[in-house]
Amino acid sequence: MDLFQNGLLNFQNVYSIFDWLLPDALDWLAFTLAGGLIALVVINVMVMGTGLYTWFERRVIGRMQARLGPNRWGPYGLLQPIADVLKLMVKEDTVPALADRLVFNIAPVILLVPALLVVAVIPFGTDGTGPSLGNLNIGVLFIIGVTSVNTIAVLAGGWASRNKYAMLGAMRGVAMLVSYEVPMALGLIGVVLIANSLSLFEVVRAQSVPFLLVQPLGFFVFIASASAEMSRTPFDQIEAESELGAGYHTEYSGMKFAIFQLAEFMAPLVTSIMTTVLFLGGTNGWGPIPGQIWFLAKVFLIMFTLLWVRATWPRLRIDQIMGFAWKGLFAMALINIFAVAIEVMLLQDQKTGALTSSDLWLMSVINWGVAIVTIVAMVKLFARKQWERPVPTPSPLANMYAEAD
Amino acid sequence: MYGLGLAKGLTITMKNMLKPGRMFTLHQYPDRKIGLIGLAKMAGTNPITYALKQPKKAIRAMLSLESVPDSMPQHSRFRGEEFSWYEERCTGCASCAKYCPLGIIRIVTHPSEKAVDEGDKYVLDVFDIDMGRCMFCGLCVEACPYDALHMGSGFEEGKYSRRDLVIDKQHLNDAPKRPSTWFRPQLEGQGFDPKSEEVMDWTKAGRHEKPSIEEQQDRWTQR
Amino acid sequence: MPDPKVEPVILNIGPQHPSTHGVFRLRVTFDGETVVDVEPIMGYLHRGSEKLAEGRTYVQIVTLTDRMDYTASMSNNLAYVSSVEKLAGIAVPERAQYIRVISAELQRIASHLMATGFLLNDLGALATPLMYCFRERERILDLFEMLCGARITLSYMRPGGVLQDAPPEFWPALNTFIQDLPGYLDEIENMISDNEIVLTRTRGVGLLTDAQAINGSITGPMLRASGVQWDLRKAHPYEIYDRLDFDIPIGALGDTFDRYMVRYTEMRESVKIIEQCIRDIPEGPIRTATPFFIRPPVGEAYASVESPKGELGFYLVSDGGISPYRCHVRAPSFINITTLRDMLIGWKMSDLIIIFGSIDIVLGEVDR
Amino acid sequence: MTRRLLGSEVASRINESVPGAVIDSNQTDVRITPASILDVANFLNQDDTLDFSFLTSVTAVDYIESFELVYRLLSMRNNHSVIIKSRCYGRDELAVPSVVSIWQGADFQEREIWDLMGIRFDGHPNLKRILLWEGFPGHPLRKDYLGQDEGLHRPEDIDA
Repeated sequence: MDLFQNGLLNFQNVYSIFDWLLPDALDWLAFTLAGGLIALVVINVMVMGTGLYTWFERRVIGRMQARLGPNRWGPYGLLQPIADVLKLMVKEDTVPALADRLVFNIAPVILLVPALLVVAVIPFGTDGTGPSLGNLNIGVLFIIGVTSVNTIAVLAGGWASRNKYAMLGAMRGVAMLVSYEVPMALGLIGVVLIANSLSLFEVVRAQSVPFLLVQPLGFFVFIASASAEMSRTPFDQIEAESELGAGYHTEYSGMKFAIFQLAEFMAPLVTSIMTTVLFLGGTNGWGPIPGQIWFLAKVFLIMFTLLWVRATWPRLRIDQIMGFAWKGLFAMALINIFAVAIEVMLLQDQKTGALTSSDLWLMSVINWGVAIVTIVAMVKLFARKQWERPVPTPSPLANMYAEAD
Repeated sequence: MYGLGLAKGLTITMKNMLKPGRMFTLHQYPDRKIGLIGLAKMAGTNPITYALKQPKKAIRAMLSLESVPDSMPQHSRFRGEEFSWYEERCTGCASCAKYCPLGIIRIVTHPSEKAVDEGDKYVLDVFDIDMGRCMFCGLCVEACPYDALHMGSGFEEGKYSRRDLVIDKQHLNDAPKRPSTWFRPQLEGQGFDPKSEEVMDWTKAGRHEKPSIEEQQDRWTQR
Repeated sequence: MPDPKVEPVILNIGPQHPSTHGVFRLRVTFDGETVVDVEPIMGYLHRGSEKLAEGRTYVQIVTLTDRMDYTASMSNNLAYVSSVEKLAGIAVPERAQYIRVISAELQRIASHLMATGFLLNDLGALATPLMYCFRERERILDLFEMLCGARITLSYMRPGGVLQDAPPEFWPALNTFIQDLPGYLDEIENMISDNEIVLTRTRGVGLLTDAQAINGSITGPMLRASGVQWDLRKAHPYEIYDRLDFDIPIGALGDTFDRYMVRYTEMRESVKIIEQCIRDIPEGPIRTATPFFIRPPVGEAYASVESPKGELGFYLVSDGGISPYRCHVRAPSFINITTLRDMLIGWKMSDLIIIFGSIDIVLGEVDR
Repeated sequence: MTRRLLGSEVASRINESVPGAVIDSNQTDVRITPASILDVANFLNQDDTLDFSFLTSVTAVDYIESFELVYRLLSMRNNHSVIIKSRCYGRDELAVPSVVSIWQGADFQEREIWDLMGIRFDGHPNLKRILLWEGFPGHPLRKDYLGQDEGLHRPEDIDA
């Protein structure tokens, strides 16, 4: 049983309804209306989902910090996101006097749009159908291309508000986001190699064994660089509260700040959706439970780990983050691609190029070994001697027990 | 090494999340959200009978829309705001005004017609405390030889203009007398709880015997 | 191509900033992210306490001392009150000394919890360790509320002893707190001390050698973190510290991590001290009778105490009147930032925040 | 305990190396001439038996006809301390050599004394006001400083 097998929101069905309604000459109008309707539904789901996510994050982090989290507005504080948005709407929308007005106003939108675009290609339906706009056969490439747009938004926001703290945040942001594009893309090559195609539907179909088990190194590289892309702990140097106040969006208030926050809290939602599709096998799941419930459960799992990490770990310094990207993740991604490529070449049966799940299990065993060896080698290579703690010896310059002679 | 320290950190946050009992210093003030079990316990019955008796309240409680007034736990020695002042005990000697570091107690008296041995030397015209500038250090209460002035035990005396913060004799007289037991061991001895409803009468508020001349001299001058 | 005109950025990490622990301003010249020059600017919280003290009687100044280091008002009272007792020659009964030591050590735990919590907050750990530290600190403030009715500005001590004896329910509450605290301290320490990110961020950052520290008159955890084993409770024991056995933790390199670790181990030592005090506190009076307006003989006295921030001393000069002729405060936070400039130059902006956070100053004491 | 050295004992040592510096010395402290502060400080810091490597605090007290500077020194290695005092007479244009070159800890304290008491320290790297702003008239901690002490509250505030 599957909700979206040929359910309501499949693009063909919606298009055929509009096509039946309108005269044949206006099929272009039917096409746009169908696309527009699905886009409307998807955007609303994402925005409401982000509202729910903010409530979920504040409640969970509250509980982790031995406090309650929002519980005043609505049942269990569920109306808190709506209360926040209303507050921000009512707040005065100040623009700094020397600000570069045009860029200042566009920055929040640039940040929000890519997060929404990524959802367009996500295969929600099981085995290849679903409400997404198109069965894009270069889905992975589209995702990589779209997620790199937020660098411009960070720079625009930081530069336009003419504030030294925002400028520092923007400069850090550009350096970090650009240099984490590379490991993110390389992390996905392993997935594409095994799925033997760029389309996300193929990737989901090829995941008889979730790619997380098959290539742990690739998963680690992707998750680390994705959390750096959306500047979450331990890489949130862009809006480091303790140093830069609020980083690039220090000068924003009112609705512009609301859009920035919306984009910032949509990013973890989108990242966990991407990770479920690419590494956990989007809607595959055994048992009577429909594919979509599996999908939501996996998204929930990834979101919870991102929250958990955000509540516990401190920040790295900006040059340590850059070092980790180029020396750490970059090398791990290459090793992962190398290992997966050899395995695929050997195990793939020649004609169809498909990999049976037994091959995948064999690959996962090898890859887990490779992952552990690489991590141990990395730590041995880069662990500075700072981590041991020398035994303190009292300095000779002071002796508080010296009694009168 | 190898991220084990990071993993240990994660287990600690998870442990704190799974143990709600660790929020022991958390008080929801002024009202506390309460669930069905809490309401039932307050009503003294078990949840099911309570839900049958009052379905509307039970559903609201399950949706956590129900809240119960809650007060901050305070020790009886809390140096609160509303001063308890007994005009019967106050002789207008103004030791409190002299001893206050900020000098914000204003006392105006005129000698009364009655003679000294009838026990009435001064009549108080003005006794006001500028609570806007008071820091509640309690030195005035410490200095009062006749235990007429006591610290209050509440902290909800906010006003909208500084002029209302200057409390005068009239306000002090008709405020309910629930003195805090700060620097008043005799009140602590009687087990008086300022948060309860009972009001302290002026006779029981202080040490009965008048401080002897030596004790007063000992307090004020170096003999 | 003429070399492009490169200009250093002058940034005001100003009086209004999330992690300057109060109204402290650092005028920093940056070359990109690295600090080139630092000029600390202070005085935004200067209330002229020393001038005010000359206009108040000896007991009224106790309320003034609470507001100096508002995170450790018990130690401020203790320092001031011992200076007045030395000046006027007032004896303090046994029980009062024990209660003073218990409350001073409780205040040290509260102040160190606050310092550790805010240091982790500056490191970016999104207030989780801060909330755990403040949860413990709340319990200490409740204990103080039992003792003297206030939580932060206590003014609990008077020349000649303590204002009021502890209520009967104070001792069981103190016992449960002392039993629980080491457990929660281990938990917070597990979360932080071997955390790789904390180690990479704080190990070897903001170094201060022992010679530099001594030359810069640094006292307190900062001095001990540089390896110099100097603590007034052992070097110049006051109250009843000579009867107690506890040891003084020191650091190995004098970097940010050592400063954090010294404060942490000191909290455990304070728990040991409080246990010993609870065990052998005698019965008896808690205050020697002193007149309201003390008139000490003409002369001067200096008494210093090991406050959580360092050596806090009061220098009182009396001309025989009811208020001191001169009341100088040797404020540890004010002197501990003398070497701030040498410690900061060369480090990045994120390190600047943690090094400054690890010094743990309170602006009420810096500006007085 | 931190042993307080006898004033006379330290005075004799100082006289050997810096003749004419000591004015008199009593049980607790040593009084020296303002001009010789730098040399005495140098000697006390360098000498290896006294070894006063730690400057606890520098204070100034305004005794109307003269200002008294109090240097409190401490040797951490042998755990003993001494108080060095010096008086400079007159009310304005007071100048005393600065000891920052010997103990860096004196830096902020001397700036504070200049800011609040008005005693100038020659040889101080950047002698500026530390607690008050540059244009502040006068030095508040002086006994003859009568600030513009209008009441904490102007009358019109009360009826606000």
